[in-house]
This record gives sequence, C-alpha cells and structure tokens, in this order.
Amino acid sequence: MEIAVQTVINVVLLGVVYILMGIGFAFILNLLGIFNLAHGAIFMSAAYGCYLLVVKLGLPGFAAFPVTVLAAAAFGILVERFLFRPMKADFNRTMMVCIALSTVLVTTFNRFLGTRALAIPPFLAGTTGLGPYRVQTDRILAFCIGIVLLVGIILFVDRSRWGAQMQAVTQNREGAALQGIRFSRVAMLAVSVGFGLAAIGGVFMGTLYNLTPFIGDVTLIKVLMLVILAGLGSFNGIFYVGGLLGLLYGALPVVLPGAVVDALASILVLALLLIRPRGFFGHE
Amino acid sequence: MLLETKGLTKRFGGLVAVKDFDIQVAEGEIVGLIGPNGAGKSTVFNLITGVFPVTSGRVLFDGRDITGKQPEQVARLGIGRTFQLNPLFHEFTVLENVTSSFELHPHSSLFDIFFNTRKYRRNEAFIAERAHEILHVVGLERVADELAKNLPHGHQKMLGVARALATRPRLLLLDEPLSGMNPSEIDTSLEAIRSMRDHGITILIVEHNMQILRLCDRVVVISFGQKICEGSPAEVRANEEVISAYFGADYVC
Amino acid sequence: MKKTAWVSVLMVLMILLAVVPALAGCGKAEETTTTSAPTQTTAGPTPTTAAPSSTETTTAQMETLQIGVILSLTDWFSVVDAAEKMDIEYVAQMINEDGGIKVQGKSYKVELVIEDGKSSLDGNTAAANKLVLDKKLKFVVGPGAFFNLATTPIFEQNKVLHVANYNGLNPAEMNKDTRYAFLGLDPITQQSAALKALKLYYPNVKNVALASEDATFPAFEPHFRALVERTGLTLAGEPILYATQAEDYNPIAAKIKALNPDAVWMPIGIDPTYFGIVKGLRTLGYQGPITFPVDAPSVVGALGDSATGIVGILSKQVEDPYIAAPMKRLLLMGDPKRHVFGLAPNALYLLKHAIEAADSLDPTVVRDKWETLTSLPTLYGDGFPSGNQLYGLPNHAWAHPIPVCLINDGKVEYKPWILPDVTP
Amino acid sequence: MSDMTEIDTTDIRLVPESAVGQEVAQTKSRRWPGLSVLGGLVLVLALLPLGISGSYYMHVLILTFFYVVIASSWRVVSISGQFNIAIGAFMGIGAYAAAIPSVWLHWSPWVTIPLGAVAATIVGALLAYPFARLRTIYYAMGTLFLGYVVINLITAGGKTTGMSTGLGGVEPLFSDRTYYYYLAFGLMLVSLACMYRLEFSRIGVRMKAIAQSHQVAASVGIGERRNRILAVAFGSFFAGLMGAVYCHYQGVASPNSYGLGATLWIIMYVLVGGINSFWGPAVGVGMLLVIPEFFFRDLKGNLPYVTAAILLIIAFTMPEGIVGLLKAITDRVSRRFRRGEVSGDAP
Repeated sequence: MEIAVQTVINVVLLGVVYILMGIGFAFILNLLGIFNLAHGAIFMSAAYGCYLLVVKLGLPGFAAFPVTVLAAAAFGILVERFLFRPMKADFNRTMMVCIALSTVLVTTFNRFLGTRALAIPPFLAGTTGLGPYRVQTDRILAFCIGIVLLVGIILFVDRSRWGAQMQAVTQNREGAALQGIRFSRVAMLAVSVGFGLAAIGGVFMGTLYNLTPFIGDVTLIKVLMLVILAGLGSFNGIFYVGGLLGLLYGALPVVLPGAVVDALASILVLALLLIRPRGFFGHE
Repeated sequence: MLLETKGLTKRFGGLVAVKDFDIQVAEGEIVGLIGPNGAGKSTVFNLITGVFPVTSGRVLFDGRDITGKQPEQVARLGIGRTFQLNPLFHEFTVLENVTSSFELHPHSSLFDIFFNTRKYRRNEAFIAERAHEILHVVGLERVADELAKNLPHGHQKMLGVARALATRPRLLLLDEPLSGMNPSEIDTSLEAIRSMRDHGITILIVEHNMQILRLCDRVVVISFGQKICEGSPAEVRANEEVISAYFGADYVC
Repeated sequence: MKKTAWVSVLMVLMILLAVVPALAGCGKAEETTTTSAPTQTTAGPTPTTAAPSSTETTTAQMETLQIGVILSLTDWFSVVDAAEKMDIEYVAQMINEDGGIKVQGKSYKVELVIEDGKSSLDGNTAAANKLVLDKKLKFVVGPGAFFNLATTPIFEQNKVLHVANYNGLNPAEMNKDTRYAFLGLDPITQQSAALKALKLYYPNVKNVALASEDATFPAFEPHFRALVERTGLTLAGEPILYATQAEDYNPIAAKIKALNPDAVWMPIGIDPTYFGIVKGLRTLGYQGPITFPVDAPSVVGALGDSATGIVGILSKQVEDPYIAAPMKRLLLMGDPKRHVFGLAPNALYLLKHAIEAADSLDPTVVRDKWETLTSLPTLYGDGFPSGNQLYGLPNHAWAHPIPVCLINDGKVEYKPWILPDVTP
Repeated sequence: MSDMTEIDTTDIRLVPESAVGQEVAQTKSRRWPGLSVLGGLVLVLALLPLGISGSYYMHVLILTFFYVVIASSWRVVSISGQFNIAIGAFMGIGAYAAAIPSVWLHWSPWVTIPLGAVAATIVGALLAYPFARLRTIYYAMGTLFLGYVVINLITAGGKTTGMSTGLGGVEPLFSDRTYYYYLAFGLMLVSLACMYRLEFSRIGVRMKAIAQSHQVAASVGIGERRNRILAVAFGSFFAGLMGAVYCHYQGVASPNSYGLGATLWIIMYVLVGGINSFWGPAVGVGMLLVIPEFFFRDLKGNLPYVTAAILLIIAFTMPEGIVGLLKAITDRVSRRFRRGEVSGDAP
C-alpha cells in the first residue's frame, strides 16, 4: 500500500515535469518548426544555474528559482535571435545548431562542475505527513508549483494577448502577418517561454534528484516521445500523453528491474506511434 | 467499356464526398467530368487511381476489378493521370521528369539496373530517344534542361501530360488541364488532347471550365458528390439542373 | 518608451547570464588553481610546456619516464574520472618530489600522458591505441570500471604493462592469459570492508538488501553472495537492479524499502544514483543504515542533514585520524575538501613501487618480478594481493586497508580503517 | 484550451529539395578533373601504410573509412526522402549479430561478419515495412524511437549482450593493423562504388522521384513502399557490414557506440559535408573526425568545443555543406571561364 501511494506521487510529479518540458518544446516546434535538440541541455543548465545561485551565491531557493527561470528565458531570446533566426527554419541547419549548442553547454558544465554529483539544497527540508505516509516536502511544493504553472500556461495561451498572437501565428503565419502580428517577436516569445519551462523542469528535477551534466539527455528523449505521441501541434495531447509517460516511468520501475523498464516503455511508445503515425491528438 | 465504376462511394469521416457514382468510358472516347468546385471530381479520380481507399462500390478497368489496388499498380495496368496540384518532380529537369516516368515500358529489373547490363543500357537509350520525342510533341523540347520548378505554369501542365504519356497509358485521366491558362493556351491544349485521342488513348477529363465541352464526346456532370446529368455536350448545356448547379455555386465560363 | 523598457530588461537578464558562468568559474577557482599547481611544478599532464622548465629548475640530470593514463574526461563517466585526473597528477608530483622512480641507480621523473577515454569502449580503444602506437609507452595506468574490456587486448598484444584502477570482473578484462594486466584494487575487497563495517558498527543488522546497477552486477553476483555469507549476514530478498540512466530513483527506493531490510548495501554504481536512492529511502521513512562507497563531504553536500546512518567506505579526509600517511600527503597537495576517488592515483603509486622492486624498465621483467611480490606500499598503507584464484593470475590484483566513516545528521565520524578479507 | 494546430508539419522538408537532381545532369566533360583528384587520393591512401604503418594515425584512418561508409549509407537512405535516425541501431544490429556468435560460440569472423551484414539487412527491411507508412518528420521520429528501442533491447539483453557495459572479447580478424587498414579501405571503395552505382542509376532516380512527390511517382508506376524499403535495406546492409567489421576490429561491441548520440553525429558528418552530394559524407567525416583527431586531440576535455564550432560555422556559412559550397564556387568559376573564352572547352 505504501508503495502504491508513493508511486502515485512519483507518477504525478514526473508527469508534471514531462508536461512542462513538453509544452516548452511544443511552443518552439509549433511556432518555429524547430526540433530543439538542445532542450535537454537547457534543462540541465538551468539546474546547474540554480545550484550555483543557491550554493555559491547563497541566494535563498525562492529567489534563485525565478532568477534561474528568467535567465533561461532571456537566454532563449538570445538563442532565437542569434542562432535560430539565421537558420530560416531549415531542419538540417537548426539540427546542427541545436547539437552544437547542446555540446557547448554540456561540455562547459562538465568541465567546471562535472567532477562530483551535486544537488540543489531543498527549498523546504524534511517530509510532510499525508495520512500515515511521509512525503518529501519539496515534492509537494514542486507538485503545487507545477500545477499552478500548468494552469498559468493554459490561461496564457487561451486568454492573453500574446497567447492569442501565438495561436494566430501557429494557425496561419501569413494571415497573422496581415493582421500586424510580428512573427519575429512571437517567435522570440515562444523560444523564451520554451526555455523558461525547460528551466522550471530542470530546477524541479535538480532539487529532487542530483545534478550531472548528462541528465538532459535522458529527459530529451522523454520529451521527444511525449511531443510525437501527442501529435505535432497538439497542446491538449501533451497533457494526456505526459500523464501516460509519467505513469510508465514512475510505475514500471516498481515492478520491473532496471533496463527492462526502458526497453518495455520504448517498445510501447514505438508501437503506439506505428498505430497512430500522427500521434493521438494530432490532426490528419 | 474500358472504365466503369459501380456505386462508387467515399466518406471522409461523416462527410460524403462521392455517393453512388457510376460512370462508363468506352475505348477511344473523350469523356468530360464536370461540376462546380468541391463537387467531388478529383475525389473520383483519386478513387479510380487508388490514392484513396474506396468506402464502397467497384472500379472496373477493361473488365477487371481494380478496386483497392495501389496507385502504382493502377498505373501499371495502363491508367495514366495528371494532377491538379504538384504535378511534377520539381527538382528534376524537364527531360529527367520524362525519363524518370518511363518506368513501365520498357521495364528494367533491379538486377539489370544495378549491374548495368546490356538490356538496361539499351532500354535507357530507347528511353532517351522517346523522351525527346514526347517533349517535341508537347512542345517543351527547347526547355528540356530547365529545372521543372522554373517553368511557367502552362508549361508545367504540359509537362504533367508528357509525364503521363511516358507511361504509355490506355486511359488518361486529366485533372483540370485548363486551369490557370489563357485563351490561346487553352486552344493549343485542346488541340493536343484531341491529337492524343487520335493516337488511340482514351481520355477522361475533370474540369470545371465549361470550355471543355467543345472537346468532349460525352459529359458527366457531378454536384455534391452525385451525378446529376449525363449526355452529349449540347444536352448538358441545356440542362436546367446543370445551370442551377453552376450558377448556384461557382459560375465559371 | 516601451521599447526602451524592453531593452533594459533584456540587458539586465543578459548581465545575469554572464554572471552565472563567471560565478561558476569563481566557485571552481580554488580547484582550478590547485590543479594548475602540479602542471607548473612537475612534468605533469602537459609534457610540451611543463617538462623543460621543471627539468631546468629541480632535476636537471633526471631522465623522464612517460606513463600513460586513460581516464574518461568527457561524457557520463567523467563524473568519476575528472576528479581522478587531478589526483593522479598530484601523485606524479609526489613521486617526482621524492626523486622520481629509481631504477638501476638512475632516477626517472614521471611524466603522465593522459588520454580521454570518452566514457565509451570505442573511446578507450582509441586512447589505448594512441598511447601504445603513437607514444610507444610501456606502462599504462589503465581505465577504471568495465572500460578495461576495450583496452586489455591492445595492451596484451603490444606487451604493455597496464594497471587498471579497478574493473568489472569480466573475464575479458583479466584472465589467466592477460599476464600484463594488473589491478590496483580488487573491487570485491572494498565491499568486504563495507559489510565488515556494517556488522561492526550496527551489530543488530541481520539481513541486508542489495541494490546495484544492473550491467556489471551479474559478474559480481556470486562473489557478493559469498561475501554476505562469509560476514555472517543474510540477503533480504533478491538483489534489486536498476538501470544506470534512470531519471527517478524513488521507485527503486520504494522497492528496497518493501523488502524491509535491516540495512541497505549498494556496492556498484556512481554517485548520482547512490544519492538519488538514499534520498528516496529517507523520504520514504526508511531508518536503517545504508552503506556504499562514498566520499563523506560530497554526501553531506548532496544530502545535507538527511545524511544519516550512512557507512561510507571511500572517504579520505585530512581530519580522519586514521588516515594513512601517503594519502594524507596527497590530500594536502590540493584542496583538502575535494572529492578523492583515489583509485587511479593508487594504481600509479603501486606501479612505481613495482618498477622499483623489479629494478627495470622492461615491462616483462617488471611483470615477472611483480608476480613474486606479496606486499607493496599503497596510498592506503600496505597492500596485499587478493583474488589470485578468481583471476587465475598470481599477485595481479591488489587490495589495501579501506577507510571507513559513519555519517549521522550531516556529521562525519571517522573510524579505524578496515583490513578487508582476501578474495580467494 | 483550444488547439493551436492547423500547422501542416508535413511541410517541414527533411531533405532539402534544391539540387536533388542536379548530379544526374553532370556532363562528362566536367568529370575528368574530379576523377583524377579521386584517383590520386585513392593512390595516396593505398600507399599510406608504407609510411605510417603501426601509428595512431592508421587507427584514425581505419575509423574514417568505417564512418565514411556508414555516413554514406545514411545518405543513400536519405535520398529516398527518409530521414532515418536509426542508422546507428542498424550498425549496432550488425555488430551484435557478429559479436554474440563470436564471443559465445567462437564462430570465425569470416562467418560472423557476413552474418552481421545480412542480419542488419533483414531486420532493416522488415522494420522498413511498417515504417513505410510514415513520412517526413513522423518517419524521422519513428526511426529515432526505433533506434532507442534497439539500444534498450541490447541494454536489457542480460549476459548475452553484456548490457550497458558492452561485450568484450570479440575475436580479432588479423593481428596486424595494416591488414585492417586495407580491409577497411577496400570495403570502403567497394561500398562507395555500389552506392554510386545505385544513386546514379534508375534506382536512384526512382528514390529521388519518391522523395519529391510520392503521389506523382505512384502515378507513373514507381512504387513508394517498395523503393523505400529497398533504400533502407541497402543502407542497413552497409551499416551492418561496417558495424560487424568495426566490432571485430575494436574487439568490443558497446551500446553507446550505436545509440542516439552516435547516430546524430553520423548525421552531422553528412550535413557538414553536404547532404545533396555524393561526396558530402566523406568530406564531413574528414572535417569532424579526422581533423579533430589529427590536430586537436591534445585538447582532450575541450575537444567538443572544436566540433561544436565547426558545426556552427558550417550551419551559418554553408547551408549546403562544404561540398555544396565548393560546387557553388566551381560553378561560378567555370561560368566566368566560359564567359571569358566563348566555347573554349567542348570535347
């Protein structure tokens, strides 16, 4: 029973992180048509950035968290302006740029901080009782922040002016341009929001687990799985499929040993993809 | 009958695009399939050539049931076609567009091609010769080395026809061959189509431009996926229903 | 107006961005400066620049002996090996300060040629090829872990004496035919110390849960089972295996806790996984002791006050009253708070003493002599051969006393070092 | 929350259209300078072991030959419009199909190497069948997960595959590296000849036609599925063959040599060299593998910065890769030349 409760919490938390990452990825994909293969590296860099702010600068966690996210978002603006835009959405060239960016980030953090396993100190230490069970307080906090953020994103996309512009551009770039929406601005916004969300995911995972320069690689694959299974261009799908992946990777390790989990989960995803080539919520 | 459809029906989700559609095309005829925009004309083509799976009904070609065959199998049986949109291999030159379309006659096996056998070389020489002939017929010989995407629209249409001819079809399906052409181009095109028939190719044309009536032996009118009228051009022109369909929807003349 | 605000926000964020890496550099500063120390004083890792200056100043008459080192400086295993690189350079410096390696009355200054194994078997093959073919080295301090799979055949074929930091017990890494292969630390002895310490400091422990990374575990499994039996403990349930690249270690922790063991023993893995599982276990309310090869300061750093009931068997700290003299000297050469894995440095230290014992620079002669030795000094005190039967080679694998510490409430308590059992 | 979806992602073109068909039109008169350069290069490489025998550079060149073939085989698949992110996995299938019998059953390398190649071809062809339904980005992502699945299966394979540590003790073919050099060199020449033949024959034309428009291709009788499967089978044959030889050469087979990271770097080789030209992969391997290994190896941990810089420079300045740039330059020069002397060269 205890395992069951813990598993549910793990599943939900992993699901939230996946969804945050996935939405960020999808923003960039839908608006710019770029497969941001550096998403995992951004996730990792944000976790390290937060670690540096807290441990080296002594900032309290609650201050370091938003600073990290904003820094990542600002970095996103720079990346869009100086790396993505000159590539003119050419798949091959953006792929090269993303891999170069990812290589640089991973190598940098590996060079300077890679020699030991680090962790961001917990924002709220200790555990909290949920009925008879104990749960890490940070997990509950991360869960709450995650939910708030998800609701925030939904409202942002649906209600805000920027969200409306992004939707317009996604649906019809020329039409949006005729209405006076500047694509370059919306693209910048999309990339910065995408990077910001990746940073949030990174800080969550960094507080709950440990930092190595290579945590991004594993997460990147999960995000690709998520976006493809949900269907390119679908936002609603990301919520459902994110939950599914959280379930797979949160619950399967409880019943199966090590490498079998990855094998089984990835076979499952591949099978689903072959059955529904356009994903579950994508448009035909 | 060379081509015959029986009760052809296609549903996209809840939408019925084509319903109980029957058409007969006899050997050596030019048949027009006309109707306003969105009437389901191109869908009929795509059903005949196997691009879309048929919901119900049958397609017979030369007495054989070809329902559910893959597009390339249909092509192999002798049905050539052109397309309304993306009618070409854009990145090939005009000549390559035609030579690459010589897939069926003469056919070279993988072995022949890979090991460059004498048969393959003979086939390729033959193809090169025939390709120039076809380009000469459709009047594109001068631009043989241009990239297809750089051609003007009318030439691209003609190249589509040339490509279809390279498959040596018995039946040629032309999808809106006149769209986007100016009157003088239309005249030459009609002339070219007529000469193809004289070479023994049966032709089924989809068009919403009524000019095509000048060419056809027989016309079938389709509206909202259903056949509303069939007969000689003169009969069709006089038909109330046809006129209302055209005036009601999208009048083009 | 609006535009200027936008630009200024962007500027501020850009400055922040610039500050973060700079801080990273500062935080690293103590470590970087100390690493650069050996490069200046000895002919450490950069032979081209450092060698001439040091020959002039300190030992003009000394010849140099190049020793190859393979460590994974990029990709996932660099978490371990980047720290090893720093320490093996210090050991080289230490040896040179003591007058180098003395063979037949001559002193040879040690010069390390470090190659990047790129955390993959291919990368290690390339590195080994580079050392053997291009640099024509005769002595190599080999890679750690299972990477020996890739390098052993190359070294054997070219008759290069190689000392692995430790290995993965795969027969391809070391068997009766690989007579040039030596092993700085028999990995089973280390775990023997872990269980001994557990039994000594937590006498109530009767059964232990074994959790391990899955890939190398099958080779170790019989030995670990034998070890548990020899120590007088029992295994709680079956061993729990996990993939090296898991994202979330909580499910594994939950599985371990479900076995309800008296103690948890994690013999194989790398730090991130250990810490992830310990965090998970403590979160779930598991109170029993946990033992794994761990460096005390990093566990306190990563786990904070929740680092409780941990038996560490890797920690080497200056404060440790039981610390062996060479190890203390090594620690004092750089930032004493740094994370010392101390496996590659120890392999180099062993090699130095073996060469001196053989009094020759011919790898075959050194090998023959080494096979007759039954004691060699290590960084941890007197070393002894172990696992002769297991590897089918006499005195090729070595063991040494293992440091032990207990960690409670984020405080480290040092215990006398444990002499592990010899593996048959 | 409404879907903001109408974007037609099938429009993301994976294999840029420009210049797909250009090489077919290459005139014979322009071939001679190229051929003589190529012949000279082959001659130099064939004689090189006399000079560098036994050195590390020989090892690098052997690896180069392997990767030239593998990168080229990826490009062969890509000319049929398939952006296959599983080429590493096919290489891995070849490697493990050779390594497992070699290690556990002690079969001779002369048996296991063809076995590896055949296994990769068969698996490639079988897997290509369901994947022929997927196009463009869906195909790319599908194969990405296919590669991930293969690596995960190898990793979960227990003692047979050695799991994530890899499989050691694969029997070597030769004891002398020079033989490996000539084997790899010979295999590279043969493989490149096969691929050249394929690309510039009617089969290649079919594949390029499908890449441009599968509907038009079908209307003239070029079957999409059949030709795409053929392309994958052909590509995975060479990938598997080289994977098998590679693992016998290295003596080990390890999953992270064949994973996503490895595959992405193989693709990078092709993109850097130029995806639209036959010699692109070879040039790309030279740029990203040979140059760092020869000139920057002493950077060790900083080496990735060099490769990243190369990638960025290429992405920013040469959208068509190095060969694309060279071709543009030679075109311009020859045009100017021709303008200077009217009909100067016309054999």
